[in-house]
Amino acid sequence: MLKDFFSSKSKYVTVETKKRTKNRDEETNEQKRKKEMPDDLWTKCDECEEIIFNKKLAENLKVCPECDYHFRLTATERISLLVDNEDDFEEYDGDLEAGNPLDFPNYEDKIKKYQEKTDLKEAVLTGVGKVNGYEVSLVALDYRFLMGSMNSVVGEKITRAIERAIELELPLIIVAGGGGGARMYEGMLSLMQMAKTSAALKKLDDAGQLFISIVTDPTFGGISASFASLGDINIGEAGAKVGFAGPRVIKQTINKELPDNFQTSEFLQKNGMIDKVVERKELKDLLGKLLDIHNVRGDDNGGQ
Amino acid sequence: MLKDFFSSKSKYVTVETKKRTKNRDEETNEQKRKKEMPDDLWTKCDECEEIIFNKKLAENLKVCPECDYHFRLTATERISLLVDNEDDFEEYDGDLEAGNPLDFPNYEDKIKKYQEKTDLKEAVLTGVGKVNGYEVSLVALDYRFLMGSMNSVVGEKITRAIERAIELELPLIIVAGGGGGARMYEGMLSLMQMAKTSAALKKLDDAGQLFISIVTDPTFGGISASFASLGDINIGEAGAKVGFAGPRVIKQTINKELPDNFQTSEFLQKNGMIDKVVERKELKDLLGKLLDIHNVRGDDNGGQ
Amino acid sequence: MGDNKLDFEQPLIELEEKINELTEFMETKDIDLTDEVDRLKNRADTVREEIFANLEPWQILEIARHPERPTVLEYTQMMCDEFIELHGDRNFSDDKALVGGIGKLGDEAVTIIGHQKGKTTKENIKRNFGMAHPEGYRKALRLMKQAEKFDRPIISLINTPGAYPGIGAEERGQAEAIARNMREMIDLTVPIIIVVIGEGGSGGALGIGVGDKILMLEYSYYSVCSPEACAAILWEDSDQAETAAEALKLTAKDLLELDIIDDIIAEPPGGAHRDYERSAKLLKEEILKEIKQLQQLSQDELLELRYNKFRKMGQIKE
Amino acid sequence: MGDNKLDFEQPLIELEEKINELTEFMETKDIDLTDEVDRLKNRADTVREEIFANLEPWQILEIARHPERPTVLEYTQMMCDEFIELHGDRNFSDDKALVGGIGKLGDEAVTIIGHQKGKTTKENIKRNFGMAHPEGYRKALRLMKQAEKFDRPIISLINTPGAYPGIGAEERGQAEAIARNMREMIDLTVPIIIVVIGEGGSGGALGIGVGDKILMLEYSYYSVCSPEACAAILWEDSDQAETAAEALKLTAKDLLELDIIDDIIAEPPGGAHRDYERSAKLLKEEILKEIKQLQQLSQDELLELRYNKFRKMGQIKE
Ligand SMILES: [Zn+2]
Ligand SMILES: [Zn+2]
Repeated sequence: MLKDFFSSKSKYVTVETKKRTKNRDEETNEQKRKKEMPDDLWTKCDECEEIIFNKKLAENLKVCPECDYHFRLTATERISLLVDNEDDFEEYDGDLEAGNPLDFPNYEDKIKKYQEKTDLKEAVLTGVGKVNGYEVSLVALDYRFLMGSMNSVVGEKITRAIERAIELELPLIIVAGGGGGARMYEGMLSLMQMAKTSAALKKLDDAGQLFISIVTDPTFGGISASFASLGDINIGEAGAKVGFAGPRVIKQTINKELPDNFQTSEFLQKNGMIDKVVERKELKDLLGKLLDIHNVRGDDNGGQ
Repeated sequence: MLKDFFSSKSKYVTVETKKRTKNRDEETNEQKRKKEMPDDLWTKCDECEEIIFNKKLAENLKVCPECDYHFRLTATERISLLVDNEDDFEEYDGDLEAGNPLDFPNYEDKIKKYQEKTDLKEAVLTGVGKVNGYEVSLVALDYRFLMGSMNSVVGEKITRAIERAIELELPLIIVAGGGGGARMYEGMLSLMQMAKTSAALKKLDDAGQLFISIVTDPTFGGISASFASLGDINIGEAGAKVGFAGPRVIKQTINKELPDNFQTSEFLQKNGMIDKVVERKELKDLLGKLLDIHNVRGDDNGGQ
Repeated sequence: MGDNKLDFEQPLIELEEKINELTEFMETKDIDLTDEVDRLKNRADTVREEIFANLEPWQILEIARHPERPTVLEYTQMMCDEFIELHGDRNFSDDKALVGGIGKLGDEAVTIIGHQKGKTTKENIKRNFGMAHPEGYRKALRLMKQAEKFDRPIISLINTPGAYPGIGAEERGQAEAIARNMREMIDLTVPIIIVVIGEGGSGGALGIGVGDKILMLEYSYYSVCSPEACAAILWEDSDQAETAAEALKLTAKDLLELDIIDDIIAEPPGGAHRDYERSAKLLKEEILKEIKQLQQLSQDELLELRYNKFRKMGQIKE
Repeated sequence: MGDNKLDFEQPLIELEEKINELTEFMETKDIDLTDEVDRLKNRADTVREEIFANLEPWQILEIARHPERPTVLEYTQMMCDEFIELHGDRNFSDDKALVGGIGKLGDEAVTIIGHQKGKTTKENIKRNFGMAHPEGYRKALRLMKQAEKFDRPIISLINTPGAYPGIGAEERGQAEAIARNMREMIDLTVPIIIVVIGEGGSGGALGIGVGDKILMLEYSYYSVCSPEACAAILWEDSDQAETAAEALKLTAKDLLELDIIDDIIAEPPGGAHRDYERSAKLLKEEILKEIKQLQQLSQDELLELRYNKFRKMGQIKE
């Protein structure tokens, strides 16, 4: 059933052959380092290097059938994965676009380039949809758009999604997939989005409403140090890289090798920051159960 | 000026030649191990073994002039040290006495023995007095009375002192000097005093009132794991042994030597549990400043 | 049952072995011994009743500590349709000796916390024999505050020899963590049901032990200190633990008389470890009954009753 | 001043040296050079004014990072009659890179928190160069909640290159600690004054940076990331930091224009490190002024204004 979300006809799914790079620190050089595959039919696993047919990869929710490596999902793929029916998903604020408030050199060009590349106006997709029969305010970041970094638009859209949850009395689910931190091209305006989103979450909290934060690969910097850490329940996708400082910065600072498993979902659960690590294929089912226990605005049958 | 509190005429002071034993675990055998001194004129320091004239020791607030070792104070000595004028100190509930609710073998005899030895009915002294011009609800435990352990009476007297602080809108100061934990002779009735006192402190907290907890040597077990840890401000007397489990139990459990400085006031400050470690001679002055900053019911001059 | 037999059960165990022998003999040899077996079974029931009706405190303590006694996570799985364990204190770590999560108990969404022991040595090492560190108490508090936010009753299942006495535990403030929990639990605006399901070891138990109702399973104990420690301190002889167990008044029956607990939950014949499903059923029924009653109260009433419950504890010479 | 001279101050420093030389010469040789010295002093004032009126962002950043810039604990001692540092997060540790305490600022009881740097290498190692761990942010939150309880205004003095990037910091939840502080600070019912007194390094600054008024000392900076990191990421060349400093709009003047901050607090001529007492006096006056204004507001107004302040931050294409 979940497999269908990744059928090629899906409105919100475009299974790409482009592979993510393993190390988020080198992400900005992604383009250069991409090994071209012979054609669009298969993908080489970043982890085990197995060649996987794209159809099979899509059926497996973009999880490597050999080594369980979770490929990154785009925001549209993530929404498709989670909602019961894509056609019912109502996107909001899809047209909001970044200005260039600091007149930062080349920023407009970059925005244009990523808009073309991703078919998104910005690094986040927000809206309202049903998850296992429960209507929720949904947010998904997109790692492809300037590493899913948070600028004024991303902060504003997330804040509005939080306000929407409050207004419509819906639970909030944010998938912090792709977290490049606060986007430097908008300077302090980006940094302050951390405060803005966290402040809005306080209002949601005061209203007694549920916020489930899902961290996926990669979630770092200003993303992890704001909304992504503030779930009533924090869920981590298996193997996702999550942390505050980037591993390269840490390595340089302490001048030591980093421990195995450092800054993964599993590491965060061990250290008390994440409630539960889940495989992608179990994610929607878990959300259904959590929504059920919190019994929020569900259909009568409460299920899928 | 502070020296006067320890003058021999003091109502609340009896400078004893009896020395504390170094290791709280062996405290119950205190009597046996006491090295008799030739007469009542001097005391041998437990720490540096220097012979100190009692008069000098009293003048120095029972702190060794050689090595700064802080001798334990009785509840009456502690009250004398802290209040502006002993004659103004109004004791409450001084007649409350333990029953023997479990019919625990020999418990009544023990109580009688310690009552005679200490001239107290129980292991705690409570009342209202002025500290640097500020009226406060004051509590001091006495290590001599069954190690200052908490039974029904101790829990009740402390709870009433908390309630008195609420009723009279006074700040609360508890000196957990001598903490033998929950007294086993009253079984679960003793243990539940931890919950009772902590619950009362919640009411004080809700009322927005100040609670300063002072931990002195020794504070362990059910004393440290209830009111003594719950100060708005936690102060530790220099060098005091403070912890949850007794060092002997820990040593047996982990089968390793304990680190230097383990379970001292200084150790607790380093580990974030205590706001400030002070020398005995600075304690009253610090309390005055804290009360002043919290500006609670002081005399106009606000000083001593 | 392996090597986990209790001494005082010996006559019962011998009878049960005899019954098993006869039944097997009957089946393999095709001889009808039904009458004899039935008589033996009746005898076993009588013996069991006699033994368990007159247990010494020390014997109850042995059942409470029985290595096959159901654990918290076993109870949650048996009692709840869905139970999702939630991890971590958002601070330092995820303590495996004190677990918690959310689930549905019947129609009721609840938060359950409790001390988790292991069954095997390996599990027990992982679970630190049910002895929590400060991060365990802080995780429990986090989950209880979460329960308060979502108006879920809290069920706290106590089963610990005590809070862990170790260097890290002292460094991270074992005393502070336990004290804070008690202070906060007195004021949580949702019903809190405490059940001692095995060992109720001192402050380590009380750190998740403040609530509206305090219940104990029939063969559990709750004590200010372990009888072994008590004997060692009083008589410098831990072999006198049985005497200490008697003196400390640590059984459910004693504590009901002393007004420390509110009720005793029956266990299946022979103890909870003899019949997991039935134990879970009895526990669940009792908890649901208490929740329903507490839900009749207004929030103010609930908190006032809870406060007064603890306020009046203690006995002083009149 | 030792080796801590800034390049762009060179002309000024040479003049000052010349003045010192002449003064000394005049005194030892008993020759009257008063006119010459006065002229040189006037010249120095003019040069100083010229230099400091036209500082590049990078030069401001150099002053902000000046090793002799007054630290938080120096400011608290100078500004408060009594200041008592309070330690610890009641949890794990006492972070020496993020300090706090209570004192009286004029007649006003206040809680002050802030990043503490050292002056010497030894001090800086102890203070971890003002880079806090999660326990620092948690201590700050504890002290702020305490301030709320006692209705004390909170003053938060920011001076950090950033939150510490290390293994322990990640293990103990640096991200969580910073995020939680922001969420809690938005709702504290007492006035909160934020002042960037030196370096305002990214999330590490913002972790104690949510309040009613955000002020910056004249020669401080506040930035989404260090110019060095920005240059390294954008141009793979950290030598371009000066260019990045320009692009990032990190000076007080820029941030006032961008509506990120509310006001700029003047520093003594040449920067805060040139005159500690005067710096403290200017800071204290400004803080007291803001507190007085904020105390005019009702609690609801205060919280609503604070929320809206952050709610409207950001600029989007119209
Ligand atoms: Zn693979
Ligand atoms: Zn000495």
